Amino acid sequence: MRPDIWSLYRQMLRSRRFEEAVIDLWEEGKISGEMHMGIGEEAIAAGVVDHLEDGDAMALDHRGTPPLVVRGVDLVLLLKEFLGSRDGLCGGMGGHMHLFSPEHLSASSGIVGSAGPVAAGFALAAQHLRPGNLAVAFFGDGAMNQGMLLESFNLAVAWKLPVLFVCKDNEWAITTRSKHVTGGNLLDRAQGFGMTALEVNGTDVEAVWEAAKQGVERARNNGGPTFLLAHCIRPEGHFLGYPLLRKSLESMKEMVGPILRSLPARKGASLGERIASLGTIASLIGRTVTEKYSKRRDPIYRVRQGLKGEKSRLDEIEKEVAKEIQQAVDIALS
Amino acid sequence: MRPDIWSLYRQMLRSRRFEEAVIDLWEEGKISGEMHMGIGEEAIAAGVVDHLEDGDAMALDHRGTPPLVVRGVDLVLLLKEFLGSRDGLCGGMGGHMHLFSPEHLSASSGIVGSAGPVAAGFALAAQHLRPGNLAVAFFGDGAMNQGMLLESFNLAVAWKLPVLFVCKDNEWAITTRSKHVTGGNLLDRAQGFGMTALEVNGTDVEAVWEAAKQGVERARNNGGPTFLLAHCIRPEGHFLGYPLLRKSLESMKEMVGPILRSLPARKGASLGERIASLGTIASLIGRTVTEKYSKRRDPIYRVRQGLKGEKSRLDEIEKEVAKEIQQAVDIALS
Amino acid sequence: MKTMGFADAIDDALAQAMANDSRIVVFGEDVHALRANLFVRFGEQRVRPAPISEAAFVGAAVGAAMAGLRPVVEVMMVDFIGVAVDALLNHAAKLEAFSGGKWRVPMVVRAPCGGGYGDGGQHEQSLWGWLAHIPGLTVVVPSNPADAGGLMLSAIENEGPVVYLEHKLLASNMLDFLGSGGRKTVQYDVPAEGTCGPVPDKWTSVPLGKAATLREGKDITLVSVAVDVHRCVEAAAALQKKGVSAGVLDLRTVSPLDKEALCRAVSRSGRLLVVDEDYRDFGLSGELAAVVLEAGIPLRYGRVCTEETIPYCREFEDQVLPSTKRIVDTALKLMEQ
Amino acid sequence: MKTMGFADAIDDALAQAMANDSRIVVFGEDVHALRANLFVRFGEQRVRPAPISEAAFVGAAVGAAMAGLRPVVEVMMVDFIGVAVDALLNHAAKLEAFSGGKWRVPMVVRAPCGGGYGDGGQHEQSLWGWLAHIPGLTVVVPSNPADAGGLMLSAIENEGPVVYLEHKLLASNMLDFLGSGGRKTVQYDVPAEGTCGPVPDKWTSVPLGKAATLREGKDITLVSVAVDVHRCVEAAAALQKKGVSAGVLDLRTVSPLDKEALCRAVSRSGRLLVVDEDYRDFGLSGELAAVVLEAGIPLRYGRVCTEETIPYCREFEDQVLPSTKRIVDTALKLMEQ
Ligand SMILES: Cc1ncc(C[n+]2csc(CCOP(=O)(O)OP(=O)(O)O)c2C)c(N)n1
Ligand SMILES: Cc1ncc(C[n+]2csc(CCOP(=O)(O)OP(=O)(O)O)c2C)c(N)n1
Ligand SMILES: [Mg+2]
Ligand SMILES: [Mg+2]
Repeated sequence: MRPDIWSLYRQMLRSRRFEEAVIDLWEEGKISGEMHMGIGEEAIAAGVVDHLEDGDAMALDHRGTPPLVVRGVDLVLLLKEFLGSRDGLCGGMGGHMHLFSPEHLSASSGIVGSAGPVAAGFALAAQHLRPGNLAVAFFGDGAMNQGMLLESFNLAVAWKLPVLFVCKDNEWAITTRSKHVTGGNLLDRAQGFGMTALEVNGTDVEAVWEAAKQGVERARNNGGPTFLLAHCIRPEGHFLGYPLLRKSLESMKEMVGPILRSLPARKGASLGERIASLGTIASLIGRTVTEKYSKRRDPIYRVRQGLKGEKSRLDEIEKEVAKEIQQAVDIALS
Repeated sequence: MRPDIWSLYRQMLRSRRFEEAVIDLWEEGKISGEMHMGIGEEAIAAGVVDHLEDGDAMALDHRGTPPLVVRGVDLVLLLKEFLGSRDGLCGGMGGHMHLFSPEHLSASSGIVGSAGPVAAGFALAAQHLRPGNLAVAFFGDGAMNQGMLLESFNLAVAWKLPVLFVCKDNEWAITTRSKHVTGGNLLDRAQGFGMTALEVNGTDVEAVWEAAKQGVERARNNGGPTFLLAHCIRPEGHFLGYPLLRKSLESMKEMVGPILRSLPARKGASLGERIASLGTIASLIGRTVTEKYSKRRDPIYRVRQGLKGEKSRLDEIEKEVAKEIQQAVDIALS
Repeated sequence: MKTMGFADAIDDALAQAMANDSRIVVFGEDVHALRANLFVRFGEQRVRPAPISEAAFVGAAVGAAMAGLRPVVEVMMVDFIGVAVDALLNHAAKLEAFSGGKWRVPMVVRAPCGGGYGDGGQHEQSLWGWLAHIPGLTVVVPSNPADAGGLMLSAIENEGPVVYLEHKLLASNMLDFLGSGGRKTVQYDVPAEGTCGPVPDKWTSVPLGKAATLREGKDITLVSVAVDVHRCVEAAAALQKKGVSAGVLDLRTVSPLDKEALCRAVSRSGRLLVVDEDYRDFGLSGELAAVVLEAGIPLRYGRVCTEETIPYCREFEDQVLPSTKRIVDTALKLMEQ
Repeated sequence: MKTMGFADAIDDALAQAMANDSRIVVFGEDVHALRANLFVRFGEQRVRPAPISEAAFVGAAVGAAMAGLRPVVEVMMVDFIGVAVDALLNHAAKLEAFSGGKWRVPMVVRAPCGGGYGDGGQHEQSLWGWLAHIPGLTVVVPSNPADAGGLMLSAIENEGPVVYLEHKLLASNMLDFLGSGGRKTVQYDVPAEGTCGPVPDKWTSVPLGKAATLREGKDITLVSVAVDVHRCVEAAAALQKKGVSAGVLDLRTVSPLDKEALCRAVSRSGRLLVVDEDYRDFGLSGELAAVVLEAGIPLRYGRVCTEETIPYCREFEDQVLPSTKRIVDTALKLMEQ
């Protein structure tokens, strides 16, 4: 069986347009908290979630929007939750970092790494109550250093739990380059727990779909967990209003001022070390900015390139999705 | 440079005789708490600790006695601490699971896995204050499933910390066979964090010494951490008074009674599953008992076999060590 | 009515519940041995030994409970909850609120607690007040076999997360396993009524949040949980001889507190003495003072608690943990006010 | 005297200490960015970014402190201490006792805390009372720049473990980072005196365990820490207009408590109103009631605290967190008693 690129594309686009609407609402001050975008991860969400059925569960991290949109959670309920409204998905109590949909057995958490244990628990319940169902855990590369996630890998292998562990590797943990604080490589790390591990280009939705298929089938057939390492990008920075992406000059001044003052300060590290630190910060900012403006690894751009020939159909989907999102926003705000 | 088998043997014997004295005191009711023996691990303690110098640190688990004995901690202070005496190593406050010797930068903890983070901290201090010094972490195979230990592997690699992680693999976690709850193999697991990993027969003191040497040298030369997997045995069971090793009949009855009662109880698992559970328990008991009485993998027996030819010297060391321990006991009890 | 040990009562009530509800599963380290009877009767699928990964398997209990199971997850000692408490603090306890009340977490965390057998400061803590600080957690601490079984049933039936703490001085299997190790050469100050007592032939739930008045008193009210409930009863008898009428209240549930029972007793006696094996500061003992004051009841107040890290040495340990003597002395001081 | 922001004051005092003592190291997630000025001045060796492994690096801080360093370890938010609290509960806090007093752990855990900017229940907790329950931990919670810098110095100089909590509504960099994100379209109820104020030209330590009397009052004493100290001052002014003389006590250190200052104030006013952004039950508010009662001081008592999981919705959040209005209302009720 082959992936249906058109429906995958539609799902990716729904997620993208939804989150773009969220950006506007956030700018208007209608959304509080740390608003983490899933922009750049749409191919992973679409390629994985497309395989899920009734009774399957999802444990999400702080970027839970795309999987929930793709899974079919009501967009108005989602938006209203983001807006903190009484009739939002969680009555305004959870917000965008704590999204819960019992019908979809989907739960998110703002605690890095917690998706692993929760997914293991979802899978344990499936093993007892819903054989053939599975649980997916979505988390980032930074979470790969969180003990409870590592423990959950072992637990899933030892108990042969139907889990698909999906690591969305954007190479960042907030302002930290993951490779700078992470030993070895993540594929070996997962394999080290005796788990089958697959690596895929997370901006290629068809590749993700194919890889996820293997893991999902293994889980459904009582074959135990699978680790899926999906490489992606983080064009919007860690969250909206990310300092390293601020356009305004004064905010840049605010950031740079104290740094420059401490450069010549008496006592401290050698000038060499200080320059090195400055270099580190500069390169982080540079990398963040280029990542925002490079289309190259945008999963949606990539699909469009592949479907260039079918412009009219692309436009049609574009229109339909835009309409769907606009309607959701209108209702949510009314 | 080659290991001095005679001094290694003497250290192993000191630890063995010391712990045998502890067994007697425990039987007499003079020691409380969960008394965990290091009997069976002497080759690991001797082979690793022999490489340590002033300024090197040790983070120990609940079987901390052998490394401290080998490191040269005053035996009387140790014994008095076990006895809970006011002038014990820690004033009777810590006891045998919480042994602390600042002079030897040695600390133990009863929290499984905590030796990893603490050793990482010791190593960080060495990196800043005592370049060339290192920290050793001793822990068991069961601890390899504890998140904080796994995190500390990554931290040590990422920060290039001078740590030697020593896993004393006796294949047990209390009554649990580790392989039953552990995915993959421990060497791959450690390597998965980008750490050099070595495997050694932990009952062969010379092999341990050679392997430890590599790790210690790497650490001293700013080469980062090393993982050493040392296989050993647990002849005394998890701790003294271990139920699976009780000789007394009534205690066996106590254990077996409820089990047999629940075998035919109405409602529950299929008879097949119940028999399987019984089988599991039986095999655990069997394994525990055979392990106690098989000399084959006793590290001290092994050295003696190798040195058979030099009986008189062996006897001499035997006498000297017996005398040393007896004196320590006499003083501690006086 | 039959008589049963404290630990047997818990497992017996658990077995009854498991026989009637296949959604109830037990997992934790060494449960195949610690709960051998359940392991044999219900098989390895439902009584599952776990790796030493408390953060993962307590977190998994949260997910399992969300997805339809009713897990009874064992932490070998409450002291070890430190490595797994995020699953309670930020997940189990918060999920109902986060989901706007749509999703609940019917799980039980079962953990031995308490000291008095020389196991040292990392293995003898109580921590019930510490855990009760977290909104959304129910914390149960029984003091006798009948309550132990009945409260286990209500813990399992509860739709929210429950921390069920069993005191190791009352659970004879635990005390034998961790303390005496089959030795006849060691003694512990074990309260007989707590370790063995009458239990119903068929278990029925003991309501959460209801204290038990073990003794009425018009001069002073002694309030406690677990082992110290029995120390209080002993102290009350001693005080009687000195002409002091002391009442004893067994909270049974630390959270939610039975505020009525507490206020009723204290408004009558005018004096509250809290006996708490958990740490003194910022815990149960202070909360009880606040509850009575909030009710506008004037009172004289004292507390006998654990004030520092518990020493290994049996002699020091006895001085640090609450004792009948300390209760009596403090009560008499309070009487002078 | 110059004026400085709350967050700048902390980093400035830290920089002064680091310049004078090379044993002081800072590590935690993203410290190269969050403490960019320290990172540039002292270099990556001493200001070291960490993986998201709180259990390992807080545990490593314990070992580092034991072996001669003076680590200031950062946990990005106190809410996340849940994954690392074993290092405090069973190690940092217990080591001095375990070693018979021979070994101490001079470490500082620095963590932003508190809410009021719509970050939800897993990111706005206070937990100072929860941590203070553990014997052996010092817990510091400053309410203004001068105290923030001075208490950071004493935290670093302290020979035992200190949890240093900086409120995110006072630390403008944190509030900008987590809350407004550079937006002009959002407002927060930020107490001006807390976020910016006079500081000494050279930092000197503010003693641990000493409260600050911000206002004398003969009718009622309002006691609090951090942001709510300023709410209390506001409330006291409002109460003044209603003819109620309210004193305000800023504890500054939650543990050890300044019992004298507390008892002195309450014995004078006869009324204690605790305002605590941490959870109400089994925490700071109850402890203060117990301390006053233990001193034999009769009092009327009330508390305004966070009673449940903090909601995401700004409107609900404002109702759940303590507010000037709730303080005034509760104070007036107390006056009627
Ligand atoms: C236990 C814990 N520690 C720290 C944080 C703060 N934090 C939130 S997101 C984040 C980075 C996570 O990186 P990654 O897992 O790669 O996800 P990404 O944001 O890159 O998608 C951190 C450190 C947290 N929420 N929980
Ligand atoms: C965090 C934690 N969980 C559980 C325990 C209880 N416990 C003590 S020793 C032990 C088994 C440890 O196994 P291993 O690490 O292999 O060491 P061994 O006893 O086999 O030498 C367990 C589960 C503990 N002390 N700490
Ligand atoms: Mg990432
Ligand atoms: Mg082992």
